[in-house]
Amino acid sequence: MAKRKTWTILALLVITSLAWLAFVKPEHDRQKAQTETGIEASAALPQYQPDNQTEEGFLAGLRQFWAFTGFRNVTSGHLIMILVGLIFIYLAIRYEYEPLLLVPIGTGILIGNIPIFSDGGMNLQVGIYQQGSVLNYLYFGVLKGVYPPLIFLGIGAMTDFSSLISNPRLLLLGAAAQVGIFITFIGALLLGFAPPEAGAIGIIGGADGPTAIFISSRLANGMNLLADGTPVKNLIGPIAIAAYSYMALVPVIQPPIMRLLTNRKERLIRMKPPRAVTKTEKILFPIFGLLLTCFISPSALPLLGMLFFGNILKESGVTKRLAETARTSLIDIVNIMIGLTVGASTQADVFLTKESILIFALGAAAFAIATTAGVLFAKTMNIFLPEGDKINPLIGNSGVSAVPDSARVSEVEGLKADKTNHLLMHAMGPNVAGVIGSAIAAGIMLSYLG
Amino acid sequence: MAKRKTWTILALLVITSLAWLAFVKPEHDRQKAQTETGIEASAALPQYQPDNQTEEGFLAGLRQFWAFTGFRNVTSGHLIMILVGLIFIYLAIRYEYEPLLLVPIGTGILIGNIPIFSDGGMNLQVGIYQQGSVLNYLYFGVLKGVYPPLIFLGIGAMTDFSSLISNPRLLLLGAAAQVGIFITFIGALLLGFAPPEAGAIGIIGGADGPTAIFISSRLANGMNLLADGTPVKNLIGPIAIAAYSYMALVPVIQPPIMRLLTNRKERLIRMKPPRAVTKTEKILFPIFGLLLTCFISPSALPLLGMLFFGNILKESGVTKRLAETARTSLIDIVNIMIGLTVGASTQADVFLTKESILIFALGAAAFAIATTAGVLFAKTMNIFLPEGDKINPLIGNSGVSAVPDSARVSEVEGLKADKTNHLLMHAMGPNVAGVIGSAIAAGIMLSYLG
Amino acid sequence: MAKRKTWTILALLVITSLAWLAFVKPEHDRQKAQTETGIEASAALPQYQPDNQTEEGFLAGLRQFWAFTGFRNVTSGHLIMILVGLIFIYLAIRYEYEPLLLVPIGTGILIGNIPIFSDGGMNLQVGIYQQGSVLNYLYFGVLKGVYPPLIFLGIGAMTDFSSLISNPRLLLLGAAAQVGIFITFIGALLLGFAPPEAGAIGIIGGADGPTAIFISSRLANGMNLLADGTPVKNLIGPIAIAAYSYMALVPVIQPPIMRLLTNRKERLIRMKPPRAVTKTEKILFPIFGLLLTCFISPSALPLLGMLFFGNILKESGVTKRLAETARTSLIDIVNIMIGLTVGASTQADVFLTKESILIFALGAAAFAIATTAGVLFAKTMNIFLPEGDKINPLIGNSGVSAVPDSARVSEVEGLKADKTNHLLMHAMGPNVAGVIGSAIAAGIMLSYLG
Amino acid sequence: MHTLLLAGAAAGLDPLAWTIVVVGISIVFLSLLVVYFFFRYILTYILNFKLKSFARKKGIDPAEAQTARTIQSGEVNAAIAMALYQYFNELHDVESGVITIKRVSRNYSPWSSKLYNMNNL
Amino acid sequence: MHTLLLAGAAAGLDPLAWTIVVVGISIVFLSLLVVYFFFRYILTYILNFKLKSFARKKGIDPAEAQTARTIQSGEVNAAIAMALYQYFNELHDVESGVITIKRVSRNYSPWSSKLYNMNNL
Amino acid sequence: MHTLLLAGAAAGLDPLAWTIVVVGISIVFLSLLVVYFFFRYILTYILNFKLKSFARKKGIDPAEAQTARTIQSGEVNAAIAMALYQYFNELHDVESGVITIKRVSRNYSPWSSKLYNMNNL
Ligand code: NA
Ligand code: NA
Ligand code: NA
Repeated sequence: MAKRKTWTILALLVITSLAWLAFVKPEHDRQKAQTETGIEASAALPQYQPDNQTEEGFLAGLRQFWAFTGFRNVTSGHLIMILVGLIFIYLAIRYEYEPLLLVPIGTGILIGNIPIFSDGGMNLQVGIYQQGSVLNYLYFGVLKGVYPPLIFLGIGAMTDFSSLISNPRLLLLGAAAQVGIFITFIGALLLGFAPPEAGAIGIIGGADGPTAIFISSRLANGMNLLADGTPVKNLIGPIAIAAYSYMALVPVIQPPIMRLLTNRKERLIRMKPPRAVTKTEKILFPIFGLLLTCFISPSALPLLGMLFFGNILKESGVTKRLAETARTSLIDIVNIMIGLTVGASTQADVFLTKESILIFALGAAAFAIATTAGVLFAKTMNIFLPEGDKINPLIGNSGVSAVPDSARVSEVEGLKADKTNHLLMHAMGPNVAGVIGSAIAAGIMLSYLG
Repeated sequence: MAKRKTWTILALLVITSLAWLAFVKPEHDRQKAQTETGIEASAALPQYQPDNQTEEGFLAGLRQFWAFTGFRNVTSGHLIMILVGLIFIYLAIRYEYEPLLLVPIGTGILIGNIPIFSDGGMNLQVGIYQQGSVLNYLYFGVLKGVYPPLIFLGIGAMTDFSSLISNPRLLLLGAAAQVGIFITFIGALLLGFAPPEAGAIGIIGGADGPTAIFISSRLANGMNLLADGTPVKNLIGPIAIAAYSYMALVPVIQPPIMRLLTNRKERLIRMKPPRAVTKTEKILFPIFGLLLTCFISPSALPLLGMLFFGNILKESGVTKRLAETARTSLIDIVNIMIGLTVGASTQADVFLTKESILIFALGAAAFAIATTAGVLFAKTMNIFLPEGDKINPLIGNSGVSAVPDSARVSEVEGLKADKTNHLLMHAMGPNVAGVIGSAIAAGIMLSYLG
Repeated sequence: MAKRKTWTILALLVITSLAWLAFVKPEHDRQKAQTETGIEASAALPQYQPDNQTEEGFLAGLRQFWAFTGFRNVTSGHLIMILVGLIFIYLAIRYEYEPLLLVPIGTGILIGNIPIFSDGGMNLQVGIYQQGSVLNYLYFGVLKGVYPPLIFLGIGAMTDFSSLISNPRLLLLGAAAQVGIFITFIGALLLGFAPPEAGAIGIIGGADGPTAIFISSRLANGMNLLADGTPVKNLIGPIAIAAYSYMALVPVIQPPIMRLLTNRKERLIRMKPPRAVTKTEKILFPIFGLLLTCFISPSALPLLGMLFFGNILKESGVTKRLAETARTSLIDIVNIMIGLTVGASTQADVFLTKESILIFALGAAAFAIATTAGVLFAKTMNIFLPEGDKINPLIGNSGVSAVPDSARVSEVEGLKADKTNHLLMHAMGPNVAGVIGSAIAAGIMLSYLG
Repeated sequence: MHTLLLAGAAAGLDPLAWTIVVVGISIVFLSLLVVYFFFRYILTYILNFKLKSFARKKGIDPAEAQTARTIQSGEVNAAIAMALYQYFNELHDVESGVITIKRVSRNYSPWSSKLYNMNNL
Repeated sequence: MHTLLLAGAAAGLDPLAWTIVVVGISIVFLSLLVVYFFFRYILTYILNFKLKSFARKKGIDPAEAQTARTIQSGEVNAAIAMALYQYFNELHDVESGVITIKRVSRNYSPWSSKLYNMNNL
Repeated sequence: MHTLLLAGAAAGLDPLAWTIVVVGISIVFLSLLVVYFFFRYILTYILNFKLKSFARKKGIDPAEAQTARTIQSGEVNAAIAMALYQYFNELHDVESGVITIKRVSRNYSPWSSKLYNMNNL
């Protein structure tokens, strides 16, 4: 069954890629050629010409209407992206892969790839990149990095840091998995991306959608200038889509790596049950977590400040209604908006580029490296830990964050080895530590490349 | 009882109109005269003069304060509008006519017609048209057409398309009722409105508040320029108020028309119970509805895209919390804002104009025509339908949308003819089809006149 | 126990003040000196110099990173403010003093005082005063006065005016307590504040956080110009913090004053139980309250309009879902935002000034005067009231608003004198009247000084 | 603009500062007095009038009809007791800052009935 | 821009105004007709095909397999009854404007099971 | 601005790219190590100290007072069991993405009592 699912997904990915190569590339080149030869070239196409008033009445009106329909303006790029959107929705509903994200993003892709008449730069105020359109207003929150901190507020208000407090050494697993970020950064540089772009791409390895969006809105937003005066590329769309795609595919990507890197004995390790955590500790954790991490990496303040703020609202016990709203209405509204606009930002003509392909390849590598680093670091820690207090390396993968999917993977893999060995609670520790870790890494990228 | 209600409402309308003619017209003319003769004319009135420092102390202070009170700045226009606001609130509470809209709009009218000191163009940052005021910030969402799509998102998340899926031919009734839009468009042109203004006015016949606001914010917003360089008028306020007024009065307007156009035999037609609809169909409907309708009319994307997006959230079954938030907190917040600001935008000096009267007249006609078209089209369809599968023409009126009030009217009228013949479920089909239909019509208006 | 609490708080305040004098003042002076001598002076400090490329590799990178950490940029001012933030959070959790406000504000203070690298005016888009940062976007709602009216909307939707309707003379106690506003205004003028600043400071005496923020965003926002061309100071932060601090300390500040001004006989007065209030009266109160108060003071419209709008939503009975959203999700979201940003606006370098100290002193006086005025006015009214219909002066303090804490103080003090004499319901009258009263006073300030 | 009036205030104290104080306090009292009178006398008068005309229609002696002023009900006392109970027992209402007098008994009201409205169209 | 086409419309009535009307009405009908045909024929065809292939796998005679078109269920009638009941009794659903056919019986569905998904990785 | 340092990076690989990697990884570890030490040693020390002084006041031998480190409770195991149970049974908590250890037994706490606070003013 599991195998069949994996095959289904791989098949879908292969079909998409082939379709792309077959249709999109040539179409894209053709469009590019047109752009270069100027507006005259496109005048050869059958299209709406407002000045042509020779035809009269109903037929002219119908022709004008036709010029505005999607059928007249569609390209194979649009169709490919619509197919991608449908696949996202299918994966979300059929396999429940991160449905809260993939359904809005998938629908957003459909909405963003309805072909719109824009000959001669005409602005119908419909598309996400057209000034004055509703989608453009909602996209503001992505472009200016306003949505991600609000999502972190909600995540803070729903996260229980108990397992970290009771066993703080699990924090280090959350650190180890961030190695994926930095190695991907090097990889992106080697593939020719400019440093700020490479930094943003690296954060895909952090397996945190909001962090990835936040960093790319700061570093690779199409507006900043490089040292030589050329602007960075706008990679928010591809980076976000890559991050969420792989987060959704965590149950497909991680298990083989985990099995490869561990032997049966390691998979059977039982961890000590976590100790009880007092209410005071739960209140002090976000307060001092905020102060300590933000003093070290102030650039991570928008993310970590909000994360711990949300957690203070939750744990203080006197602001229940604020925490409740932060983790329900507020995060839901922002989720809807961010999913829709990130999805819609994949408009075929700006999304189907060589860069997007490279980013997807780098993203896959980043996830694999991060998982590997987490598992290997757990094994390394075991060398120094006393017998009876060892860490089951199957929770190492959880350090990438992708809350709570990667912790679920730990649980499932643990149960495969021993049906009575529940790793979920232990995996929650590195899981939330991974969120903190990648926010710190993001802060470092910002302070060097921002 | 029903009669008494009808009379009450007519009486209120007549009183309002008379009061207007008696008080507002002359007042308005006087003001206009003043404006034309310049600021000197108004200097003759008793008013606050900051330069006059001869008086001293308490009395001067009191005089200054008096200059700012509403009592000093009130005109008969303000009083008329306050009366209108009170009538709205009364109708909403007493007869529960669209209370979720009429209460906010009514209160908004009160708030928008508190007389504010604005001699010499002074900006106290209080009124909705004064830059920097809170109302002005909130009005942004109306002016830029941001609120209506968000409302459609919520409506999508609460709409069940089952009756359309089980009996898709009812879609055509939703199309027929849109005839009202186009005939009203011609009417408005004949009455001298500029084409974009006429297009926006026509949409009142669509019986969809958010659609009407969206289109008028795009076509008749006071900022676009006509071919001859003159700006279009800002008709958002009158159009929105007319649309919502008549939507509230659907239970008063539609029944007489329905009874006039049908005979007893037709009113007794029993329709086949709808078939069961599978979960898959309910998921596929919004997805393909989105693609099909938006490919035909991409300008309707902001409305239809959001409507179907909300419905996907509802029907996917894996994003329940997002759908829940979209149809509760999110739509409620937007409802409060849109009602308040649309109401407040009826500030007497910009609202009480000849145009507003004409728009109200056209709106009434639009509703009547749309209802007529829906009922007659149902009768026409019956000619071609086999015995035993006919449509009860009493659900034709529901094609105008005004969800769910017009479907309720169908139910009530059906029960009058036959106490056991429930038409509600059948009427829901054309009802939601009417929403789609008027959004498509709106898209057509935009692509021709935008 | 009560005493111990009082002492704890006083001790905390004294420690803070001493720490300030010891550390902050000199630090502040040093910084100021630096600023005056220019950028050269600061060049003497060990810091990140982007041009210095002589060092290579890891060490240089580490040095650069260090330049960005909070440890490198911290000043004693930051530490003091972090201590203040921690005290706020402690008071909120330990004593439940206005936790819904003090927890967000306290955390906001922590977030606003994470030291950020800003040498040479560099903008990392992190701090609340740095353009483009998330906090800066959220702060917009404070700066433009958008949040306070939304909070009033929610308050309106949760307030029951029954006790005012059943006993409208309690309205006058709400008026009396506003004397504190005007006397504080004089005090602030005497201490050298410019008139608009003094007006904003006076409103602290109104004991209404949102009103205080709204007025200071209009009068003392750092942007308006005085008659002599100098800009007013930006006092939003100190005024808001002072207002909320003292509102939280109402249970500490008011009781001694109340006991001082009343004798045992007065404290034992039993008030007549309030009469039943009809649904109609409850609907008419907000409608006519809105019209009457806003005609008198239209500048109070953004606050009072929204307050009564919320109440109409609540009392109309046909818009329950709107009222529910207004008093839950909507007000919670705004509460989170306003608390966070007002807290963060206390960045040490702009907050720790002589003005802040003076504002805190004036605020304490304002609260004391307002409480005194309320109690004394109740005693004055008793002179004219017939036996058996007298007012227990222990509810006079509730006129300052600080809903519902000051009403609770009335209840508690009343119970101390007579264990069976519940004053809570009676105290609710002046309590909500105080909200209206201070909004009117705010409107007056705006119309004279705006 | 009119801050001009207070230009010298920072130094001594412009008489207009005092004006603001006197006018301000007066207006606050005046406003709330107006609201007081409106609800205490005008509204009560109107509502009583309606009550009486209603009584007259029903053939009841208007003098016997309770005036709005004097309606006293056990309900309210129950409501207060309820409020206090909730207050000291920290039910959700208090925690969430909602301040209400709950009517303990909920009566049928034609206003709350959509059915009523629909069937009589 | 193309309002140019209607420049003279305010005076008489430009023929293009009529064009908008005719094209507009046609397109609205056309759009909804397309949706109609899609759901009435194409989608039903696909779903029937799936049903039949499913039946074939299970060894059932495809001819006997119910087609999507004709599935009729007591459930739906129950749902309508329920909806009407709620409507006339003003349960929360109606008040809040949610218009739903509630399936009265909720069956187990593999789609709603995360466990299913997780255990078979 | 300091992207200057990496100006040539696109071509070969500037040594500073490696610096970012090395410094970056170090700092991430360092930060989480600092948090680890703070909560593992400093906070535990403080909380133990408070526990002991509390024990001393009550006349209990501080040595016997449980240190914060070693408190073990059945509650937590119950909580884990509960969490797993919920997880595999898909209660609302899991669906909504809330990840919590629920304390199965809720004890009275003076912190949660407003009454406590009010009566002792
Ligand atoms: Na991570
Ligand atoms: Na419609
Ligand atoms: Na007050």
